[in-house]
Formats: sequence, C-alpha cells, structure tokens
Amino acid sequence: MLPALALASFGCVVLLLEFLLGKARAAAARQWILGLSLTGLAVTAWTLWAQQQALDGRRLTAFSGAISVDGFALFFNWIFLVASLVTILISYRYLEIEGEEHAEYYGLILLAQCGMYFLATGTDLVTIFVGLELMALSFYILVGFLRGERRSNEAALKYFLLGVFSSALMAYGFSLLFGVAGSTRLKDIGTAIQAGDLHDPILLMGLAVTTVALLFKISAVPFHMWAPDAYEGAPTPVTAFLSVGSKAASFALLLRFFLEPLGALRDAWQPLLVAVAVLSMTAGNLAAITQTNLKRLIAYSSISHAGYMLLGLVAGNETGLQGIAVYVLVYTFTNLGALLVVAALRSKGAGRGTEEDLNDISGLAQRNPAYAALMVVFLLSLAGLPPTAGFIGKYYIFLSLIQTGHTVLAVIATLYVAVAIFYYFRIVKRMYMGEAAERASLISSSLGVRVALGITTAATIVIGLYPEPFLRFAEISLLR
Amino acid sequence: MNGHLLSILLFLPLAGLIPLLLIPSDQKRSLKLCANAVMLAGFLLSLLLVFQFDAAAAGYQFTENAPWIPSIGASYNVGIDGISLLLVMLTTLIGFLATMSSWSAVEDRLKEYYALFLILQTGMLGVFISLDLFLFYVFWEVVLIPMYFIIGIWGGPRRLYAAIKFFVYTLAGSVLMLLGILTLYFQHAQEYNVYTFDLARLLNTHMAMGAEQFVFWTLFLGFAIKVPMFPFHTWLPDAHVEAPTAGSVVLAGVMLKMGAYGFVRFSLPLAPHAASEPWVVNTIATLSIVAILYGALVCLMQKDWKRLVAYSSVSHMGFVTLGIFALNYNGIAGGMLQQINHGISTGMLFLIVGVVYERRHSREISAYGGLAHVMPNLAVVFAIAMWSSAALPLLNGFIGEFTILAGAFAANKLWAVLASLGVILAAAYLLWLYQRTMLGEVTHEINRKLRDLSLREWAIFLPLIAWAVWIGVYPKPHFDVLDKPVRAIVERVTGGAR
Amino acid sequence: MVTLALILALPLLGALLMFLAGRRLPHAVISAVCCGTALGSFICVLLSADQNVTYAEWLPSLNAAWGLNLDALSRVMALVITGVGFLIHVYSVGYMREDAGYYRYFGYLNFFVFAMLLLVLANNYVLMFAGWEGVGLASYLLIGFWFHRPAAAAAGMKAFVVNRVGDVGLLLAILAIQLNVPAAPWIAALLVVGAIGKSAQFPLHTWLPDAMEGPTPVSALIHAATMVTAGVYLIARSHTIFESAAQVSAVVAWIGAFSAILAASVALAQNDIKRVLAWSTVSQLGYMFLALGTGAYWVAIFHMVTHAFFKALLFLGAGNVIHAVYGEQDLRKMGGMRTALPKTHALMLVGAASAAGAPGLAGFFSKDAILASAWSAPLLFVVGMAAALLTAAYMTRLMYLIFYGTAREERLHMHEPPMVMIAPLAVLAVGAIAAGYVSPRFLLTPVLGAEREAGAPEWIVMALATAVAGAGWWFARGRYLNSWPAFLQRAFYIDEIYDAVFVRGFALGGGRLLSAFDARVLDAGVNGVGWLTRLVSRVSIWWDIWIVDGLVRAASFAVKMSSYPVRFVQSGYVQFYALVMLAGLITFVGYLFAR
Amino acid sequence: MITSTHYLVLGGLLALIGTLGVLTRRNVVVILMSIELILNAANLNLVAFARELNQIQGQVFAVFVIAIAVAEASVGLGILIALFRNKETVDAGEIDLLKW
Amino acid sequence: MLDAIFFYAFALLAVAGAVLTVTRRNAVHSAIWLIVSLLGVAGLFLLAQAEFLFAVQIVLYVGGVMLLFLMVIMLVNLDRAKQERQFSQQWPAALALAAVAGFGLTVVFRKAGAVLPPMASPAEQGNTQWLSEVMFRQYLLPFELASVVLLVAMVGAVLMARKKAGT
Repeated sequence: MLPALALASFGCVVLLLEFLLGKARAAAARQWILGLSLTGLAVTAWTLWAQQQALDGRRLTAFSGAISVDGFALFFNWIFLVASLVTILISYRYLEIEGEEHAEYYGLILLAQCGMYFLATGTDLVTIFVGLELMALSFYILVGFLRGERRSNEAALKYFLLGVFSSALMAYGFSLLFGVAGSTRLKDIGTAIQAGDLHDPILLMGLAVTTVALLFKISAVPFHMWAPDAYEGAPTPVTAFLSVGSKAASFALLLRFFLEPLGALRDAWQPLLVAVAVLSMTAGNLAAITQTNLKRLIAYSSISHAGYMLLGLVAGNETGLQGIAVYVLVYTFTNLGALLVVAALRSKGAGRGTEEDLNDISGLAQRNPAYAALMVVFLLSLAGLPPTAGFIGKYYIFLSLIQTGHTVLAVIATLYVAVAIFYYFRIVKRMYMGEAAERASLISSSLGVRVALGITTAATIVIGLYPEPFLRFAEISLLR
Repeated sequence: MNGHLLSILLFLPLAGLIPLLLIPSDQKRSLKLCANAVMLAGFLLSLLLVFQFDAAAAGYQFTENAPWIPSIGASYNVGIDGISLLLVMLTTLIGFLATMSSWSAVEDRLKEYYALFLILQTGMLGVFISLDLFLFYVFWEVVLIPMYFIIGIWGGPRRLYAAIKFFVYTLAGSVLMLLGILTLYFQHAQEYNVYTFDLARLLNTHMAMGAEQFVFWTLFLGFAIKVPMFPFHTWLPDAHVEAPTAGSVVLAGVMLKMGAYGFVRFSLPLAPHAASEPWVVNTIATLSIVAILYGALVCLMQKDWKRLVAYSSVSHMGFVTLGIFALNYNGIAGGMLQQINHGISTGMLFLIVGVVYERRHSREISAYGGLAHVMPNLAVVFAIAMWSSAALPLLNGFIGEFTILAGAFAANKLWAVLASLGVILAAAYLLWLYQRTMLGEVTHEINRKLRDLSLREWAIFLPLIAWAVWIGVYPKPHFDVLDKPVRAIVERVTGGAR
Repeated sequence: MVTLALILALPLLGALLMFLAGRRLPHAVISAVCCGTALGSFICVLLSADQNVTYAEWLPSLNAAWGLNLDALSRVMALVITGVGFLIHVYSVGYMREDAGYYRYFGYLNFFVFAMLLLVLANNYVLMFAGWEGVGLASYLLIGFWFHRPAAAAAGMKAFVVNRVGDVGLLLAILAIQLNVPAAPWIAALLVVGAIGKSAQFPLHTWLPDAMEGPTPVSALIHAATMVTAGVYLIARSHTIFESAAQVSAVVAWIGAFSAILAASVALAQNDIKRVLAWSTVSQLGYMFLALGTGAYWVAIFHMVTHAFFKALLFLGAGNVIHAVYGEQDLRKMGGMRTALPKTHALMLVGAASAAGAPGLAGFFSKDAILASAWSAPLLFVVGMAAALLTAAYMTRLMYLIFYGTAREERLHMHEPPMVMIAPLAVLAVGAIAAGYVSPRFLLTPVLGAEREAGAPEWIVMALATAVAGAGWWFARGRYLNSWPAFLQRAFYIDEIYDAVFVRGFALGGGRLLSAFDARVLDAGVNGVGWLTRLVSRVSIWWDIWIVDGLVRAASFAVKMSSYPVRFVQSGYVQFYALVMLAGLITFVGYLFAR
Repeated sequence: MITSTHYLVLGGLLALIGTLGVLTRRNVVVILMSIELILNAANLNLVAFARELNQIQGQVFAVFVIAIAVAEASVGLGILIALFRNKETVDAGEIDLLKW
Repeated sequence: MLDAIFFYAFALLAVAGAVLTVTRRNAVHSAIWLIVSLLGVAGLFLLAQAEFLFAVQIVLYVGGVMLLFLMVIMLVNLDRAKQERQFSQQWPAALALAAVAGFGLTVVFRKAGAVLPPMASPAEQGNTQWLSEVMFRQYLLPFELASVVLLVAMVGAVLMARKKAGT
C-alpha cells in the first residue's frame, strides 16, 4: 500500500502545483516539478524495495481483501516504475518543444502509475474497477495533453469513447460476476465458480463481457482498434507510457483474472484466447508492414506483441506465465527505448507529426550513428532476435507452447517473427541505406533522454546476454 | 592462456571493436590497419589450435564450460572436434583474407564496415565452436545482422532487396529451427527432468518417432535454407551478387558452411532415426542432386560473372549435402572436406571477380575477354581456382567430390551417376567462363589498361592456393582430424542402438 | 625406388621451374632444362627395375596412395612417353623458337610428361585418374596455347569437356573398383566410356581433329603418340575386368573397327594437313581398340608403339612442311615440295609407308598382328581390311598433295628447317622402320596374358594386307586431286550434331568456333534436339525465376498485400471500432453458448 | 411477481439501447449519454443481485460506478471541449484524422 | 402486486427514456429524456431497497451529470450539428448486431429468477447505515481511491477545457 500512497500523494501534490505556481512558469518552477516527480518515484522505489524485503516470498492481503501484495504484484510494479521513470525523463524536453509545460502532466503520470498499482495488486472487483479508471482517466487526459493539436484531441476522444465503452461493459460484466458469486472478492468469486455450474449462462456472459474489456485494455484484436490511433495522436512520451505501462498493468490484471477466479473456466476461455492471440499477431504484423508512421508502426507491432503474450496464457503452464512476465519486462525496456528514439527525433520548429515518418529518419545513421545503432538494437529486440532481450521473451513463449503441445501455434508464432523483421527492418533500411532526408530532424537530446536511453539500452542488451538474474526474479515473483 | 584459447579466439574480434570504435572515422588507414591486424591476430591465434589439436583423441578438445543462464539450462559450453577445427581455421583465414581484400575496395563508412566484419567473425566462430544449443542459436542469429548491413549498405544496385530477402529467408528458417531445438529440449526434460541445452546431454534423449521427425524437419529447414539446398536457394544468387566482394567471400566461404555443419553436428546425431529413414534420405539426396545439376545448368546461362559463381555454389553445396545424407564414412568425411574446399575455391572465385570489379566496375561477362593478355597473373590464379572448383585431381576439389561420390556410390549407385554429371557441367561452365573472360583477343579497349595483381592481392590468393594444393596432394591430415568425429556420427546414425 | 620417383619428379620440377621463373630465363636454359628432364626421365625408366612402391597415403578411405608401379606394360608406355617426348622437346626447340610464350610452352610440355608418366606409373586407379585428368589439363593448356586465337581457346575447352564426359565414366568405374565392387560387365563398360573419351573413339572422337589448333609438336606428342593412347593403356591395364566381360570386349572391338573405318574415310577427304593426320590417328587408335576388343592386348600395345613412331614422325614432318610454307596448312595450296624439302620428304615417306602398311616397315607388322587377331570374326576382319585400304589411300593422297605434282601456289624461299628439327625425325624414322622387328610380345605376355588363338595363317593375312595397301596406293595415286563428298569432309556431320545437341544446346550463342557452323545447325532434325537441350537450360532458369523464386516473391507479395485489408479496416471512425468490438463480444458469447 | 430476472432483463434492455446509441449516434455528447445508460444497466444488475443475495456489496459497487460515471463524464466533456475549440464539431463521424 | 405495478411503471420510464435519449435529434431533448430514464432507474433502486443509491442517483447523477451535459451542449453551440445526419451510416449493421445481442440476452435470462426476498441487514440497520458501514470497512481503499479519481477528473476536465495559454 505504501507505494500507492507515495504515488498518490506525490501525484496529487504535483497535480495541484500548477495552481500553486500559477502563471510563473519559471525554469526553477519547472525543475521543482520535475524534481518532485522524480522524488516521488524514488520514494516509491524505496517503498517497493522495502516491501520486497519484508515480503520474502509471502503474500500479504490488506484492506480486508481489497488488495494483496505479493511477488507477482511487486514484479509488475517495478515495471510500472521503469515505465514512468523513462517517460518522465523524456517528457521534459518534449513538452518544452510542444510548449505544454504543465505540472498536471507529471501528476497524471504518477497517478496513472498509482492506478496501475491497484491493477496489479487489486483482488476485489471494486478496487480493480476504480484503479482501472484512475489509470484510464489519467491516460485519456495525457493522450489529449497537446490541446492545441487536432491529432492529440482526436486521439484522446477516440481513446476516451472506446475506453469508456469498454469500462461500461466491464462494469456490466463485473455486475454479472457479482451476481454469480455474491461477493466482489476475486477469491470468493473463484470459489463460487468452482462450486457452481460452469455452464451457468450468467457466468458465461459475465466471463465474455469481462474478457472483452480486459482484451480491450491490452489492445488485442478485435478490440485493438483504438491503439494505433491513440498511439499516433498522443505525445510520444505518452505513447511510450501507454504502450508499456498500461499494457503491463492490464496484463497483470488479465493474469490475475484468468488464473484465479476464472481458472476453473479454462476450457471455456482458452480457445477464445487462442483465436484472439492468432488474430492479434496476424493483424498486428500484417498491418504494420505498410505503415509509414513510426508510432503507428510500433502501435501495430505492440498489438502483435499482445498476441505473443497471450500465447503464454494459452499455454498456461509455469513456463508460459514466467514467459509473460519476462516478455512484459523485456517489452517494457525495448518498446520504451524504441519510442524514446522516436521522441528524441522531435525538434523545435518542425510541424508536429512530421518527425515520425519513415522518410524523416532516412540517413539517420550518418547524422547520428549512436541513435541509429541503438534503434537497431531495440528493433532487433522487438523482433526477438538474439542476443537481445526480446529473444529471451520469445523463447519462453515458444517453449511453453511446445511444452503444452501447441505446435501449430508455435509454428505460426515463429513465422510471424520473420514477417516482423521485414517491417522492423524497413526502419533500419531507411536509417542506414536511405539518403539523408533534406528536412530531416536533428536529434536534440537532453540529459533526461540520454539517461533514459542508457537505462533502456543497458537493460535490452544485458537481459539479452545475461538474463539469469532477471529470469530468477521473474521466477521468484511468480512463485506462489 | 591455453585453457581459454577458444574463448580468446572467439572474443578477439569483439575486443578489436573497441580500438576500432575509438579511431576517428576520417583516419581511414588506421581503421583498415586496425581491422586487418585484429583479423590477422585471430588467424595466427587459430594456428595454435592446429598445433595443439590431437587428432587421435575422441570427443571435444579445448572445451570450456561455464554456467550462463542456469535457470533455463543454457551454458557457455564451447569446444571443437576435427570437423569444427577445420571450419574454425577456414573462418579465421577467410575472415582475414576478406578483410584484407576490402583494403581498397571499400572506401566509405569504413568504421561501420569493419566493425560489422568483426562482429560477423565472432558470430561465425561462435557457431562452429558452440556445444550448447542455446549458445549455438544465439550465434547463428547474430551472424545474420552484420551480413544484412554489409549487403545492404555496401552492396550493388539491388542491395536492399537482396539484403532483406537474405535476412527474412534465413530468419524464417532459423526460427523454425528454434522450435526444433525447444522441442528437443523439452523432450529431454521430460525424460530426465533436467532442462539443459548441453549437446552432450541432449544426445541421450529418446524421442518418439513423431517428435523426432518434428525436430529433424524443423532443424532441416533452418539448415537447408542456409546451405542453401534446392529449392530454398533463391536468396543466394541475389545476396551473393549484390554483396560487396568481401561479403560474398565470407558468405560463400564460411556462412554457407553453417548449414551443412548443422546437419552433421546436430541433425544427424540428435535425430538419427528420423534422419536415416529411407524416404527422408531419398528425398534429401534427390534435392541435393537436383541442386547439383540444376545449379550447374543455370550457371551455363548466366551473363553475370558473379551470379555464375553464386549458382556454382548451389551446385557444389549440393555435393556436400549429398555426401552427408549418404550417411556413410566417405560421404560425411568428404562432405566436410568439400565444405573447406568450397570455401577455398569459391572464395577465390569471388575474390577474382572482386579484383576485376574493383578495376572495371562491371560484372558482365561480356565486358571482358582476353584478360589473360593484360592480367596474366590473375589468369593464372583464376585458372587454379577454376580447376580447384572443377575438381581436377591434385587440387582440393577433386578430393572432396571424389570422396563424396564414393560415399554416394556406396549408398546408391544412381546418386553417384547423376551427381557425377555435375562434374562434367562444372568443367563446362567454368571453362566457358574462363574462355569468355580470359582468353581470346582483348575485346574492349578499356580493358587494356587494367593493372595486374598487386602484392596485397597476391598475398590474399597465395594462402588459399597453398591450402588447395595441400588438400589436393596430401589430404591425409584433414582426414585424420575428421576421422574420429565422422566415425562417431556414422556409428550413431547407422548403429541403430543409442 | 629413387629412380622411380625421379622419373616423375624430373619433369615436374622442370614444369615448376618454368612456371615460377621461366619468364626470366633465357631460351637456352629453358631448352636445356626441359629437354634434359625428359631425357633424364627416359634414362631413369631404363635404369629402374620392375617394382611397386608406395610412398605415402593419399586417400586412405578409398585405398588410394601415392604409389608407383613399374612393370613391362608401364615400362613400354613410359619409354614411349619419355623417348618420343624427348625427341619432340628437342624438335620444339626449333619449332617454337620465335614464340613469346616459350617458357610457358616448355612448362606445359614438361607438365604433360609428368602427368602422362603419373598415369602409366600409378599403382592404383585413383592416382592414375589424377594423371588422366592431368594430361587432360595439359592437353587443354597446349591446345589453347595460342589463347588469343578464339578457335584455339574453344578447341581446348571442347577437348576438355568432351574428355570429361568420358572421365565421368572412368570415375564411376574407379569408384566401383576402389570400393571393391565385384567385377561386372558394367564396370568394364564404364571403363570403356573413359577410354573412348581419352582415345578419341567414336562417339567421343570429335575433339581430336579440333585439337589440331595447338602447336604441331603438341599434336605429335599428345594427340598422336602418347595421351590418346591412354585409353588403350587403360583397357590393357584393366584386362582382367574385360576378360570376364565378353560382351563389352565385343563392343570395344566394334567401336574400334567402326572408328577405324569412319576416321579413315574422313581422313581421305580432309584438306588440312594436320586434320588428315588427326583423323588418321583416330583411325589407328581404332585399330588398337579392335585388338583390345579381340583380347590381343599386347598387340594393341605393339601397334601403339609403332604408331607412336610413325605418327609422331608424320606430324613433325608436317610441322616442317607448315614451317616451310609459313603456317599454311591447306593441302590444296601445296604440291611439288619434294625438291625444296628433300630430307623432310624422305623422312615423311618412311612414316607414310609405315602407316600405310608397306611390307617390312613397323606399321606393317603391328597391323598384321591386329588383323590376324580379328580373323576369327570375319566381319571385323573385313572392316579392318577396308580401313587398311583407306589408310594406304589417304597416306598416298597426303604425300602426293604435298610433295608431288606441281606447286599449286607460288612460293619463295622454301627451305629445310634447321638440324634440330630434322634430327628427331631421323630418330623417329629409324623407329618407324625397325620397331616392327622388336615385338614386345614376350615382354608383355606375362603382364597381359597371351591373346586368344586366332588361328589365322600368318602369310595369308600378310599377303592380303600387302595387297590391300597396294590397292589403296594405286587407287589414290590417280585421284589425289579429286574433291570428296561433303559428308566426308565434314566427318559425317557428327561434330555439328554434337554442337547442336550439347554445346550449343547448353551454351547458347557460344564461342565463335560454333558460329562458323551456324548455317548447318539449322538442319531440322539436329535443330530439334538442340532446341530441346537449350529449352532445358532455359526452363531451369525460368523455373528458378518464376516458380521457385516466384513462390517466395508471391508469398512476400501476398503478405504485403494482405497488409492493406487489415489496415483499411482501421477506418478512423470511432463508432466503427465500437461496432467491431461488439461483434467480437457477440462472437465470444456465441462461442461460449454454442460450446 | 417481480424476480431478479425482471431487473436483469431491464438492465439488458438498457444496455442494449445504450450500446445502440454508442454505435449509431454521431453526436459525441449523446454517445456519452448512451454510455451512462449502459452504466445504469450495470447498476440495476448490481442492485438486483444485492437484493437477491442479500449482499449490500452490490449497492456499494453501484455507488462507485456512479462516482466513476461522473468522473468519466467530466473528463470526456473536457476532452470534447478541447476538440471543439480546434475543430468546431462534436460529430464522431468527422473525427477521422487518424486512420489506417 | 403493488411492487409489480411500480416496477413496470419505472421500467417503462427507464426504457422509454432510454429509447428517446438515443433517438431524439436534438441533443438537449436527449439530455432531458436521459434524466427521465435515470429517474426511472432511481425509482427502481428504491423498489429494490437501495435507498442510498436512490439518493445518490438523484443528486449526483440527475443533478450533477445532467447539468454538466446541458452546459456542454449549450457551450458548444450545436446549430450546425442539429442539421446534419444524426445517425451514422453503420446503423443497419449496428441494429443487426443489437438484435443478435438481444437474442443472446434472452437466452441468458431465460431461466426464471427467484422471487426477491427483502433485504435484511445483519444488525437490522437501515440501508444507508449498513451501506456506509460496509463501504468504510470493506471498501475503504476504493473509496479513497475514488476520491483521487474524482480529483483527476476535475483537474483533467479543467485542464482540457481551459484555453491554451497564448492562443
């Protein structure tokens, strides 16, 4: 609970700083805000660490079952922390360029992370629902944060409308689950389902509707359609945060849901997830092939990544779950890295949206070899090629599929790696073999960007070359 | 130092990356010197292996084993036997020569160029010395990336297409191969309750036929695309033709060997039952023979010098796979030796195209003619390469192909008959190429001014020629080192009992 | 043991020296070294005792080693190779004096001697094959010695590739032998394939006439005296295999007989001095094969020896003639040269008479022996006789066209060549006269076994042969200026058919050599086959581009194209997105209830 | 007699109508209203179940749902206003800058 | 019996209001019909013994939310919007899907539910008391969280609706 408290309090303070500071947008004030946000994260990290030590593999239930802190939750919380840290680090300069330096931005990031905390720890429908809304509402605002930009407006509105629609469905589904179990505690619901009729139509309906809402959050096909638009329209750091933090949190929730209360219904949802996973990989990969907008391309690719992660759940054995955890971890660093390179392309003076096109990175390798090389590392990792981190994630997924006899799925999943490399390497091709674009943007990096880049690159390479401690961590975290 | 000789050899190129990256990009000479020095050091170091290798000992030598990712059972497990020894030597030599051949051929983005070559070198060495399937797979994939860039950045006009085709094609094969590896890994774990990628332990796995077939065919796809076997060969002409000379040399000289090496090191021992089923053997032998004849026939129609050499690789590698799937001593030993031979002779042929291309910037056969008048030394070298490739006795190619044919003959006489037709065709297309480029009067005035081989270029060719003659005249040391591992494999595949 | 290795080492060292340093050596040194090595080898052969030595392992898994074997058969061969070889080296000193590639020439020549010696001395088939291919390489290099001449380059390639066809047969036979497959007719048949390739027997004879593009001494050494007899040597060496394969032996005999008469008739119609001799060589080799086929192995070797003398003599004589008329080789432009070249005339007359089978000369005896061996097969005997008649006829025609009658073209300054180009001829002439009296029969019988008893009365055969030779002379004497039917001149169009089928078929629009025959290739039947092979090659490429690669492309295209439908579902309308979500939800529910 | 099924059917009906509104109305404000209808459907379910099972938690949940609905509505309208400032429209069909 | 009459009356109110909300061309009319519908639902809450919810529904929802809607409708002058097509072109598809969904719902709710027993709190408290007790004991955390959510909503709404500085 402490991390959430830290996040919430720091978040609220930062959120309200805007009013306190008023119009005096001095550089000092901005630094204060930034510093405060980072302090918030530091405190959170400290509390997480403390909890980790205190927990020692046990599971703590608090607030009469509303949340439960365990290794699983903490694992995901570290991921959220990384996501917000990197986002904050790269946002500073980005917002400066966009002229939208508001304290709310940082506050919302912290509060969104607070929401994520409850998604990972929540064991009660109400907690989950409210936590989800906290995260979602923060994101709606963050996506639309560039109020002067129509793309940002539209992205926010689309995301909002669909998001609200899905949470309305989720509320409906939750109400049915409540009706079946007579309790909002996940544990009770699980017990009730196990004891009751597995073919109860109300239960099935609740399962279907809830599943849809969850799949919406992880942007799995066919509930993915908000993602490309929202990713493209959002400010790039928010895209990064959204694609990583929101997805990781939703996966934490998804795992909790499908393993605990809905575990008994495995026979019912497994085929659905198979279909959704295959569709996600297919649609994500295929649509990405012809994209020219980098953020949109990454959006589609992240849809396909959702498919891969779902495969781990389809397999459903320990390897699969560990695989999802590792995959999420790897994906976090990698996707953050890729998007932060895109964010670094943003420079003052150019019209918005023009730095995100494939044409704009043409010849980047000559102008900025380091960024280009790092981008290659991230793309390789996204594609899942050794010796980058991405491979380790894919490894577990493939292995879990083979262990559970899903050979056909494994073959499909592997073949899509080849498709993926095709579009990822369109970016590489442009960077290394394209003529330098005339109006191509120059990288204007800040300390924050460099630090963030350092974190993500180091993680991507280290996890690729020596994943042992990370695997150990994931394993311990999932051991329950 | 000797305890870690392989590791030093493996990571030397990577270590060389550090000084290389520190040299400013505009100091071209220093960059070249640095890269060449590292490669040379690697080659000299690898000579130590030769002197310390004990051909009489069974099993792997220079082994090193350290835990790497214990939670999945992957370890840093390297070592070499005779088969790997030859390939390691080929890699260090060809790598060095290819680097040296780029001295004046490549002038832009030098730093990236040499850096990629160094990474490539580590990757290739890693493939040949890994005794852990996970490690092997990592290196296997690592090799792809620098080659993609080498083709894509410094290649010919259609380099982008060729590079991505090469990449996606071979990647598709290798990810399927990963599935095979994982299946094996899982099967082993089911039997022994231990998750490990250690080759030696995986060899003890007993699989049901279905699983073994799956393992075999997924591995097969990965390797066959790399070799490349008909009908997976179409990435090869594009990649070879578009790659810069050094790229083609390494591609043909070393990278194609990874596929056949995979067959011998992994496919046969790990899935011996599946690999020795008659229909499997027949299918693969048929594909090999088709590749031999088909590659040669296609060669006859080529107008592009480099493309011709590229297709000849398809034909020659067909011999290698035919030998391997003859599943007897001669076939496999010959196949492994032929790998080296192909590396030498095709490497030389590509280097020759490179020498000419560097001076004249054309690969059209019709742009040449009568070069023997202006470049007599090149003509001599070309002739030796040609005869080596056309399997003239007392040169390396003969030893390899003859032994392979002996293996094929013992397995199925018809194979030998059909494959031997490839020998005729090889002579035909190579001699015709020679005639069109080297003989006759000088057909283009511009060619009269071409320089003959420089000292540096001689230095590149001489070691290859020497090796070619060595194998041709006295191949025994090579067969000696191959003897033990090949016998072990044959016994495993045909012995039945595991 | 030392001398045995030295036989091989001397010419090899000579060759290596030429290749590495020859460019900088004066002609005198080159001549001395190369002639010296040949002579040295000759002496070593004489000095060495019969022995079988293995020096080192080569291909252990195939029982192949670096091992030499000197027995009667190989000694005869080696003596011919080094002896005739030495003479031709000496002759070449004069003949090639002016050539820029002098060192290269002698290097090749020495290399040839090395390879040929390796062929005959090897104590296992694999090593023999190395020599076999080595002589092919030397032949290629020497035919294409003047490589700036496209015809020469093309002829070299043709020789090598046609030989390779035979080589593959041999290769497979060797595999069978080395892998200890029990002797069987098919192994013998494969050996025959190899032999007819190297020995230019029908149907693989076409390369030999073209090989005349090389320098004349080369033709004398390689394409008359030594290399082409390798096939004869091979069959003789493998006689045990043939003894158990009677059908194959019969085929060999028939191939020989057919080649003999075919080539002889073609020789009658040729107008190029060297081509006459080349076809004659094919014909004489046919005789040898006839002997081999009838089991008279030593007879074949006997004829090989006499043939080496008289054919080398004739070739070198022809070289002198060509030398005298500055490179002209067309017989129709010669005539009446007897007065200008008396010595050459005299020496060539000996050679021609010996070849024609004039009684008392070497050729007479060996040919008689062959015919006698064929006595038991009347048809073969008749064919052999007919070939003998034709031989006498074309030799007569050749001599008449060169030396007799009146000069058909004005020439100035015709003169005899220097001594160095006469002396070797004289030595060969002695052999062409005397070799018949030193029959190697008793020497070779222990190695090759006695021939079957032919039962031919010696004197009848001799008489018939003499009569036939006389008839040939009488027939040709009056008609030597006749022009002969085109099908003979063109050698029954066999070359054209091969060109169309194999060479042009594979190598569309190939060398200029082929373009000369363009018009004739359009023969409908011929063209049909050529078109077919061309089609195969075309189809291969087409297949590669459109089917194999096409599938890959199609797949990647399909993947790429399928991007669009997936993409365009993303219409941008938020309510459509919601609709899709609802559809997904309904599908879910539907599935769950239908389950 | 009135059973929980009555409530559920009514809830389903409202949800259906709301969904239809979301799918067909072009006016974003009305779409938002339609979503309120769905949330109300959920609340009806919760209340009915609470009564059927005698569990007050259902009602508590409903309170939260209402609170969330309020929050959503305010944020949504804020976003709509921001959009309206730039684009002068509240028509969902015209929000089509981002696609494909 | 009386229950039934009230139930159907409120249900009619809710459904009719909902239908009209969705179908009215004028957004203001829609808003008003939504109020009607919400009131109907509020009535049903009362029937189902959820007095506190009833109050919340009336005050927060009908009062607060509707005010918000109306304000926005007034703010973004919708003259233009009114003249345009009110329904998107995909309405047939939507209707079809809704029909299928409706069919699905009838399947789900086919089984007759039990007659609803009156609520009985463990300590015989009133509804509000009971509810608040549970809420502050069992659901304290979400309650606190909800306040943060509302804060976010408030700040967010203000932020978004505020004019951009300098424009």
